[in-house]
Amino acid sequence: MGEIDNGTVDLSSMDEVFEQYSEEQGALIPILQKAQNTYGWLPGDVLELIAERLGVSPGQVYGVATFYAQFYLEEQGRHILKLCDGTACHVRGTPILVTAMEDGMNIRPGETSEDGELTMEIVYCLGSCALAPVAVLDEQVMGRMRPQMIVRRVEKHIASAKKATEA
Amino acid sequence: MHTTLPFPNEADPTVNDPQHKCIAVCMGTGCTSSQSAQLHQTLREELDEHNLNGEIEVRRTGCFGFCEQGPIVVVSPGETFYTEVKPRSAETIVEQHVLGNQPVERLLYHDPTSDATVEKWHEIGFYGKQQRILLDNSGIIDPENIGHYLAREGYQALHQVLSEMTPEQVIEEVTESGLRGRGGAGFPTGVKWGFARKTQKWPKYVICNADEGDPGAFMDRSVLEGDPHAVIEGMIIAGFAIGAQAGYIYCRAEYPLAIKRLRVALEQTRELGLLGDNILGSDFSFDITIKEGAGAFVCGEETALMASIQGERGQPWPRPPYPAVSGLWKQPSNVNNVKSYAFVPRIIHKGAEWFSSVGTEGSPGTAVFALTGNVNRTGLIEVPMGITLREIIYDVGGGIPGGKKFKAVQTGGPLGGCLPEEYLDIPVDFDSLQEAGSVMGSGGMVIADEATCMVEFAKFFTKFVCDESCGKCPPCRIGSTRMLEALERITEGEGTPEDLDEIYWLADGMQQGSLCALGQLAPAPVISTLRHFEDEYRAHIEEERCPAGKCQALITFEIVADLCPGCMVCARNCASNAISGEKGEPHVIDPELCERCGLCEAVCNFDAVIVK
Amino acid sequence: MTNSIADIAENSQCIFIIGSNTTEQHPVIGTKIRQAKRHPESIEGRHRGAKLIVADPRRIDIADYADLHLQHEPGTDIALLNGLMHVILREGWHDEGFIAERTEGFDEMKEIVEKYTPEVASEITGVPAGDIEEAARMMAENRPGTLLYAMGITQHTVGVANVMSCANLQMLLGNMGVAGGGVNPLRGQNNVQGACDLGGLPNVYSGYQKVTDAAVQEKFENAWGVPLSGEMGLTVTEMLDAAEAGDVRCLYVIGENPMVSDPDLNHVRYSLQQTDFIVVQDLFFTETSEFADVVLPAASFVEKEGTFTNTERRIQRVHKAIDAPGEAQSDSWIVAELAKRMVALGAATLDEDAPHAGWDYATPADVMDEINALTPIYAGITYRRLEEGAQLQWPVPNEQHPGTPILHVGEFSRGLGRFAAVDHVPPAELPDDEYPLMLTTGRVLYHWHGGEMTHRARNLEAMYPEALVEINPKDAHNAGIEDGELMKVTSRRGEIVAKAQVTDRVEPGLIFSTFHFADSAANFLTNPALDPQAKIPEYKVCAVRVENAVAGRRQGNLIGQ
Amino acid sequence: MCVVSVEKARGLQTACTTPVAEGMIVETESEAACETRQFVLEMLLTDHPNDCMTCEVNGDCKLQDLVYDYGVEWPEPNGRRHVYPIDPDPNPFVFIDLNKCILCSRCVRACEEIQNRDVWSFAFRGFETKLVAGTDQPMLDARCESCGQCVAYCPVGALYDKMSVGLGRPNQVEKVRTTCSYCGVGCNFDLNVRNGEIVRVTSAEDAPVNGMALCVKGRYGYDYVHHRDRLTRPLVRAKWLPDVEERVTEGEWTLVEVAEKRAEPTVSGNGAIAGDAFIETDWGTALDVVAGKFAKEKQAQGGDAFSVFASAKCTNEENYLFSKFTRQVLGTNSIDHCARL
Repeated sequence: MGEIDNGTVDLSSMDEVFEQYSEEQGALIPILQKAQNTYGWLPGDVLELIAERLGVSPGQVYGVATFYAQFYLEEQGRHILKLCDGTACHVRGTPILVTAMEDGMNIRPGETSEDGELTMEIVYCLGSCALAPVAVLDEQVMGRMRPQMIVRRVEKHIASAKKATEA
Repeated sequence: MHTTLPFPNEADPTVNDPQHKCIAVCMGTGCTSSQSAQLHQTLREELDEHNLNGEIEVRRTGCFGFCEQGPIVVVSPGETFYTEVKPRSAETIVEQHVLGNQPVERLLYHDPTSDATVEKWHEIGFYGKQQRILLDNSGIIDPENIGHYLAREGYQALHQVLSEMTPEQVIEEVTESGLRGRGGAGFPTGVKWGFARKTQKWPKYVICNADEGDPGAFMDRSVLEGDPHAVIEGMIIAGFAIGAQAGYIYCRAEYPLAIKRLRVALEQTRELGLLGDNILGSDFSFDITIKEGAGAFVCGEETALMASIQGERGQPWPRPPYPAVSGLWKQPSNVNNVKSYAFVPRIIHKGAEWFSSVGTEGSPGTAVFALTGNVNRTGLIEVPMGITLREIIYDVGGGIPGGKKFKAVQTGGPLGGCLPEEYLDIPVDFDSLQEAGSVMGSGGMVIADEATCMVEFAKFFTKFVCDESCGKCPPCRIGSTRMLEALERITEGEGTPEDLDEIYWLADGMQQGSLCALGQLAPAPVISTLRHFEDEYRAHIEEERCPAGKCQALITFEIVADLCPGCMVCARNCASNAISGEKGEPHVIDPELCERCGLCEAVCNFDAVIVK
Repeated sequence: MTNSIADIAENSQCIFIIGSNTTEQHPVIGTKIRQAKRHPESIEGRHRGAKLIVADPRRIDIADYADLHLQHEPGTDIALLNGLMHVILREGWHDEGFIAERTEGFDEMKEIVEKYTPEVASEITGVPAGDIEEAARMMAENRPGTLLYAMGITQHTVGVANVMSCANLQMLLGNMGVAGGGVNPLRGQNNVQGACDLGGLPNVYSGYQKVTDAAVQEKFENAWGVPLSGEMGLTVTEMLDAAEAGDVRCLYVIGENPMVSDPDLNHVRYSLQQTDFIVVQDLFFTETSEFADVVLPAASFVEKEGTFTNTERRIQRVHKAIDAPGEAQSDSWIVAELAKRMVALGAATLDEDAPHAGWDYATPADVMDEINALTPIYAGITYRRLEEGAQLQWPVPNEQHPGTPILHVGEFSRGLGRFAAVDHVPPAELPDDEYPLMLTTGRVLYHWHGGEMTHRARNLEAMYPEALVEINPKDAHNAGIEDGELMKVTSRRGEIVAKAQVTDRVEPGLIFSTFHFADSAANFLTNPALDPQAKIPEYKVCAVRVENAVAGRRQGNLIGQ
Repeated sequence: MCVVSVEKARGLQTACTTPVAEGMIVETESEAACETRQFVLEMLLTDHPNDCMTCEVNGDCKLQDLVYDYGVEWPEPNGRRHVYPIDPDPNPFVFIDLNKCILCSRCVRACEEIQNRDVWSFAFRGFETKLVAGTDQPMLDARCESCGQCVAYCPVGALYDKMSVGLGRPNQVEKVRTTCSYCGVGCNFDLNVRNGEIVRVTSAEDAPVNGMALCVKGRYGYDYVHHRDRLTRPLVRAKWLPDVEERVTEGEWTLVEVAEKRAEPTVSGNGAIAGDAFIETDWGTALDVVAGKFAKEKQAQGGDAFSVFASAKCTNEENYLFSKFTRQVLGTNSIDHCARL
């Protein structure tokens, strides 16, 4: 039985969210979205709090949170790389980008690197098909990616972010 | 039949003035991905520097459709069309074109098929066979400026509906136009509205399906980003027609820009009294809420979509009862696609006859496609129904790049089918595509060239369905996995002829035994490729050979010594250390060590790595 | 119960639970109430979504499902009910037609209730006045409404007045004699209803025929062939007092365990020690058996035939599934054997011509025949009908009668329904400086009564292996008690040591304990003060103090004697 | 499985949701419907363990019945299957084997719609869809109140009564309908008896009060009847018995140590049995002791010397007899029971 990792989180940040959706019917999904914006993922404590405040069962919240691809039930890397494998990107080379990342950074789709820096995931279509293949690193869209570029771009991005925090 | 809205001063007539001085910068997702926002900013700064900001407008527009060439900039008067404009080119545009009145040659579009440089927007081949009636505002107006939409006769239809028409007349007009649902199934929109109108139960809901989930499709996103008011106006009219007071737009969360533009547009309509209580002084009240999806393809299915709005797992419900009788919160609901709603104001304003004069008898109007894949000009296109696939691929799309051969066109997304060359001359409309074994779908059109392995292609779609199956019906939940396994066996060289029988059997069971379109249509890409490319399947099974050279288990890589300059890039990238050779000397791949990942082929700048 | 379980589940629009931890003590009724409350459409498609109001000093499980939880202080039920009635009268929500046609005593009742403004009621009960108003409105707007209660209402020195007060409320709303209405006591034990129905009470023969009624006495004398006493017998608590005084010399205890279930166990122990001869008949060697002279092994319910009567007066069959272990025998066999032996010894002289004098019964059906003949409310309940699947709720006056799912339809059994004017009287013992906390007692889901059975059901015991005392975090903090630590609870009568369960299910000032565990049974602490009429002890309120028990003093149950 | 053919309708319709209309022609066993059912069953079997031989519910399994009725052959094991740990949940009542779960949602609905406890739900999606308690927690942490309703509704062997594992399959037990011995609700259920032992309690759909519902005590609290503490012979204090030492020595009676808390030893240093030691005797002796003592007291004191505690746990007939015994034989009305306690 997969226990959820209940990292300690400040639950009071959710008060505002509940306030905002107090009148709205069927607000579970937007509340989960806001919670994920707040914490970066959905800790077990937060799921239980949402269940309690919405008067639904924890199971329903968990069922919804695991149904939708958007929600993370595990802590994510500091940086997130999304590789689009929509049809257009697929025929234009996303699989080879995955290979390049696997070989170059030793990370597989759906995984977070051991140092917690990077999470890589495959997504279906970001709607930027004309720029295929597309990768999104944090918020930054990178079109027409090539295998030799992607590893470099990701490494550079992580390194400069590290430098910025250290400074 | 011309009516005046109660706020004539809000309209900004400059959008209709060909002499208006304007630099239009595309701010669709495609172009913003290529830094068009910075470009817009730089252009403003450049103009500032020359004190021209009051004289020349820098306009943020929606998608021009030619996303591949983005960022797109159009300078007016004159509609000079610039492509792939980098922020650093802003200075040149301002100094050379605006001040010097001299088009910037190097930024103009160079047509690879005709080898000519094209200056004007509408002279580009990409637009030649297009007929933009749904996208007629995209690229022209600033989608965040309601004044632009109003100047383009926006909300005239709504005004007309509220002041002159009964709900029944609206439904009749839409029915008359022959508009068929653009979400894929092609059900007549007017008839659907009629059902929802007939149900005597309130409240009722108008729902816009903007959960564009097909991989390789972005039509709805572009419409929402480029012309959000058209969708909103269509929804309000639908609300009036069926007797609803509330609407929902269910939009993919992956489309943050579309959501932002919708929010801005909704705010503006509320301010002008076009949404809310007593719209335009009538006794009709209506408002719209945006619901963001959370990443589930199945929520594009209307009942799953409603379950998701209710905050539940996006699992479809059985129909009947249909949404028109019992939908969202068990109330009568009308679900249409983004494009269907966006067509409505145009149909009301210009008349059913005008609309049905475009396209074919069975499928009036235009079709919007996201043309992508192995084609020269990719992007968003709008063509009249009845155009042939060949015209789309070769005239609009400019053919197959790299001198490769066309192999198949895939329409309808993961629930559609693949058509080979012999179908290129069929007309594109709901019925013809279905007859040919594919579907219109929501508008994804992906071109595959000869280097595409059709078995692998089918496997890709099946994998997608496996990932996106909601898990409710065993035929889809388990059947899609078994289908994927059969395809995996084939691509790994372990397939048997019986696997093909199993695929047909699984396809039939999934189609019969699944509740929703996802399960029912999921086998379509496999079955259509199997039907049209059986030879390729058999080559995998009987000869253990992948004719397209894609399936790793069935190919080997070699380096052509004559072409290899010994640059060492492949050796550096090879994770299994299978490539050896001295710098400056041709390299060699050790087939024993090679894992056939294909990275060497992808990184080689000299095409020296080949597949055997 | 005046109404039946299914009727409440399907028809009540407002369910008012007071003094019943329904989901733990009558779990299946609790389930049905949750269904009635939660589902806008029941599974069969009827309109549901009943309102649910729970009045209980603790935040019990079903309170989580309620529209409104009135957390009143223990022993203030009358004040709460009078407050509700005050609002109903003030707003004119009472059922005037029903009151005029079917009841008497309204004016006297009204006079008392008038004093209980929501503010006055709030002052006594601790329930916000606004909640009292809201509850009254909910009851008025959602009719028919039902009222359910259990020991939380009866186990007080004002138990009878509490019950009458409940009846007042339901008559005021016109909720009597209708589907979905009624005053419904939930009976605690599987056959407590049957034991009462069949004469297991000191004041009545079977079917509530009074021992003091000469005609009744004559009827039974003729039937049993022996002169009978016309005086009321002793109640359980009186028996122990009489034993202590030496008046009662022999106790015959059948399937009961007063050494766990009676109040003030130190007193019970003393009384039993004083008794000359005690016979205990049970499945197990119980705490009471310690004091027995003879212990007789009885058969369990799976080892015999018979009938049980449930809380809604429904008579149902019990079937034998297996043989009793060893030489254990059914209680009916044992008592019949004793009777025959005593008659043989000349202890009773029976008129052999009397139709029901003898003790030769071949089967329980033979006993039921005798019950049919002598008990009007059971007259039509025969094994033949039960085996055929008839669903019978008494009264069933003859063999053609279909049974009575709802009582008091059209007319009360006494004619007019009587409003009783009842005033709030505080519990017999309230907290003071020496004993500053209030103790209330009850039960938990996994155990049942004295625990003779559930402690020996291995997984029930595993789920709840030791006594826990619920205490509010504030009080726990004050007493230096952490969750899970042993705490000592002391009253004027004794002390127990048990693990603390620190929880906000109880308010500050109140602690809760069960009596399921003999070693730390709450009944060492409880007050034996009785309701003057029903002779029911005040289990629900007594004054105690708590302290952190020194580690290692687990067996502290008898220290305070 | 609920699909049927409706004339003129496109494809198969779900029988449970399609409203009946005037003139509608429905075929429940049409070729298309049967083929689809066969397909669904075969799909389920591709991800189901083939272990009916050892399965608890063999012979009482809806999946098994349907597979048999529709003549489905067991498919070749070929492809991915779920491998879940068997009985991973620490609760003592519900045995879980998700490998057998067909995701029919009956347990989810039983818990949500009938029990209103919402313990079960589905998590994840597609082939990964999985039945979970709460947020994939142990059941008891997910507010489970151990009513066993989910087990009662499970059509296969995915949820089963843990206490009954290995003790008898449906065709090996005799079912005896009875009424519960705990609270006053009066639930009916079936005792499952095998070789003179209660091995399981199962719901009886036609139970008038409770239907399929039971609580934890009713469903899982039956094993006390087999507890080793059960009394099997009458016990009498030595002081009431003649010739105790002799008959104990002869083995006719037995000295027992049931009273653990007794202060003094039951046997003194010289081997004499103490007067308050309990002796396990025969019925005749015990009944004679009681009847004799009662008769003597009645003669001396009259009926007022007696008080009888009747029992709310005994049957109606027994309580009637207690009442009759008290009043007719002992000559007093002092009979009461713990109705008030």
